[in-house]
Amino acid sequence: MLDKIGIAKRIAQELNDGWYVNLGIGIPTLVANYVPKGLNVEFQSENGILGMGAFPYEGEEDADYINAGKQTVTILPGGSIFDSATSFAMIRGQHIQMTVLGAMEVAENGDIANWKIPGKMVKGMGGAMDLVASADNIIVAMMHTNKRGKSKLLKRCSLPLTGVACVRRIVTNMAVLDIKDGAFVLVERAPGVSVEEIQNATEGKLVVEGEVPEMKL
Amino acid sequence: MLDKIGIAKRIAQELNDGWYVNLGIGIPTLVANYVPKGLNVEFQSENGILGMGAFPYEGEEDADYINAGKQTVTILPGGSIFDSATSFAMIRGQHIQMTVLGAMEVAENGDIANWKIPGKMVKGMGGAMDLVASADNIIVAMMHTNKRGKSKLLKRCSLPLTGVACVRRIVTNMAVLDIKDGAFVLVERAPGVSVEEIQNATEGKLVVEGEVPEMKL
Amino acid sequence: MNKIVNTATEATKGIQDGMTIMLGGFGLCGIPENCIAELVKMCVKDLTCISNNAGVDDFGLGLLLQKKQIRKMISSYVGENDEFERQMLSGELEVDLIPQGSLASRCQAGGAGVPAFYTPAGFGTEVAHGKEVRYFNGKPHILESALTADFAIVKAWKGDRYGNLVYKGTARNFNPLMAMAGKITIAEVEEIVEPGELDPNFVHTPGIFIQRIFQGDTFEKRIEQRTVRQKES
Amino acid sequence: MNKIVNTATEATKGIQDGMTIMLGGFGLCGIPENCIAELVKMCVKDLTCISNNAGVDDFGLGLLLQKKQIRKMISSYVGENDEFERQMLSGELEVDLIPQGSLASRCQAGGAGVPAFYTPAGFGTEVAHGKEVRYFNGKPHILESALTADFAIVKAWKGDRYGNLVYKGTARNFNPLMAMAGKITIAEVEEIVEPGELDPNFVHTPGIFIQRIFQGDTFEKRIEQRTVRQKES
Repeated sequence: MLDKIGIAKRIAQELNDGWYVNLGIGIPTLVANYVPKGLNVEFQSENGILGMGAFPYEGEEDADYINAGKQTVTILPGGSIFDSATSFAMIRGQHIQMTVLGAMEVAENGDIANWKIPGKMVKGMGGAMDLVASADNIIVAMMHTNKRGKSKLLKRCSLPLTGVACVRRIVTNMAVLDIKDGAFVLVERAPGVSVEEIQNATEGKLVVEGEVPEMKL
Repeated sequence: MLDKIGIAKRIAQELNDGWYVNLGIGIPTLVANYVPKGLNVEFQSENGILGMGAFPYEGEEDADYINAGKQTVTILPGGSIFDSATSFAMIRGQHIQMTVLGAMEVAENGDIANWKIPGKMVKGMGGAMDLVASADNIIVAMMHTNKRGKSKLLKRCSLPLTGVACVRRIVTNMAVLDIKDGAFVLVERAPGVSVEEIQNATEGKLVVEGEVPEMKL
Repeated sequence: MNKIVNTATEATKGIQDGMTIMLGGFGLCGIPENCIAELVKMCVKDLTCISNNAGVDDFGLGLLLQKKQIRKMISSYVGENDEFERQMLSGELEVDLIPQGSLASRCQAGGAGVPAFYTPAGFGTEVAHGKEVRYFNGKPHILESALTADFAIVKAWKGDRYGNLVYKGTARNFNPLMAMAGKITIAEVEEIVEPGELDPNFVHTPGIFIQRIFQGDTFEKRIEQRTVRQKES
Repeated sequence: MNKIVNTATEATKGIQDGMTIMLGGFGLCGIPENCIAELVKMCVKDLTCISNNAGVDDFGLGLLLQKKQIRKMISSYVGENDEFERQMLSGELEVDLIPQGSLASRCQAGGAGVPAFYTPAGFGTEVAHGKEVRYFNGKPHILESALTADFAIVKAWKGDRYGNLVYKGTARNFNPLMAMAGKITIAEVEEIVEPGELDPNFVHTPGIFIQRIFQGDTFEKRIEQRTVRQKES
């Protein structure tokens, strides 16, 4: 079973040299810390940064330099700043090679819900709807089940959707799964997690083909 | 009868303090030379300048600073440079208070034709179609008749249109005329030109109301 | 051209109950704090505010929400404001949540005289309700319309009397887009400079989009999430 | 990231007969002269070129027209090129003339993933033939579609190995828009600078839009209309 850092580390293995990547708030943000050595990857923050760097040193934080999570950040040499329309031109125009975001629910057809619980919680979709509607390579980072132990990989999303049939891959604390032909295809197991445990924690249709390898972190 | 400079001078009287103005190629360009003293007016060139200044001094011309007529120009303090999309955002978004352009034909309903003679001459519309489709205050600067003495103020345009029912005012070598209710309304006569002469040079419907004053230049 | 006014009071003259106001900023970054404080003082109400976020409870647009001066919010993300969520869930506040990229492009379209455009964002979601769907290259898109405002209020770093603006860092965000979309656009800046001091090649917002500009009295520039690392010794 | 290639030959690798190429520039200002010279050398033909103008007879895209390498031009104004007019009127060259603002916005839309938008430009004219007309606020608009290209070629003043670009003066024009709309975008620059030398706040084209960048050998930067005034003595 992985912790959040494990999920981030596994997602970092998806990166390729020269890619531009948008990381959502939460677990996705952690991915930036585990870029494999030798890979050049640029992180985009949809509020208007390309080439986002580490947090500033204490005392050097500047209110005018934040990321989409409203955290103070720095910008790397070779980075750039732009307005929100240009930022979403990058996203909508498919100039970003990989998008990682969290989810409350994912359905077996690739639907995703992550912005609203009717009557209870409404934070807004932020840039998520633009991201999932545009990108080919959408990776969801989330726990396999919710706090009450219920599966978050469903036949159908019960919550209002963020996007339709858009998720390509899901990395959870238990497994790596791809969306293919209306099912979750099991790609890898988290260390020490059995296929049966994953099956039990997955409400939607799970496809298991042959021997499923364990992740290497 | 006015010459080209006279037409430009008369159009310059249309300017108001604080206006942003787009001047087309030809006679309209001359208007910049006759801005009434005390008026602050900024000239936009649709290739991406606001605050266009005079021609550069000899030896100081720079190929990277041209206007929409491809002439070398300078930029004034307080000016700015932008891309073509932003430039036409200014135009389409009605941030420009006055547009002056030339025409081959104007019709009594305000139609204008100035970009093409089928089978003979095709220069293209450049920015003219965007300008006339967007602005409220379109002023046409042209000779009243063409080289063969035929009226350019017509019942209907014979050439392919640049824009429909968009011209507000026309300043020619003979007169100032407004488009109103499907007719050319005579506003002013050029010095020494009679109403009858204007009538004879105007093919479209001409409305003459009361005494028509002579221009003051 | 001289668009300089002396105070936020002068700058916001004419803003009335029931108007639609755009306000730049992302989170608390690049928000027009001086004008927001002025709007609180003016007690203007029934506002429709177009802004990516709604501030926090006690800063930014949160100040107007506290005083119930806002009738309707058009935003993309409001997760940082408890009072906002309370007013929305109770039905006191009308809310139109729209995807962030659509919000940005709708403001830009409003300023650019483009009345509507197609975007893939929001297809198949609540956002698409009542909107035209059309397929381009086999992919579904929805028709989104331009946004404009009676007043747009933006915050910039430096500006001159022509209204030319430059922004600093990510305080740029929605500001240049909203600057284009106001019938009247007000810019509050940290510093007014002489014409010519801003390099024409690197002006972010050409002055044509700005009607009034003033130097703000104070800028608190509150940080929402102060994240830092330690210097290695 | 290192997107630097050494020569125009390397930069234009992969450009083939029949492709659609966008080329920045307005008149002869800000055109990618080195790549155009290379395209002539390559003898690549049947090109569809999207460019605001078509150069003059013996410079810019005129060079490709002379060699009949262009099958179709998409432009807004071609008045400076006699050979162009001849080929067009004789029917040798297919030409799609579109309003300049629509051209700019269509390239921008192509780069921004907006497949179509409404504009008032061209309503009631030849440009509107076959296009959907829709009224917004009582005013007629036509639906214009996005433009993209197999290759976009832009010319900038300075750039770094990340592909970040800055333009000088009105040589900016269509370049930043077309830079966004190429499947592969090539930037030729007067000077390659080290990362960090370009102030991130004042980058015109963020590097994400650029796939290849090189320093041009020579820039003639020919002036089309040399207009000057005399110094008063």
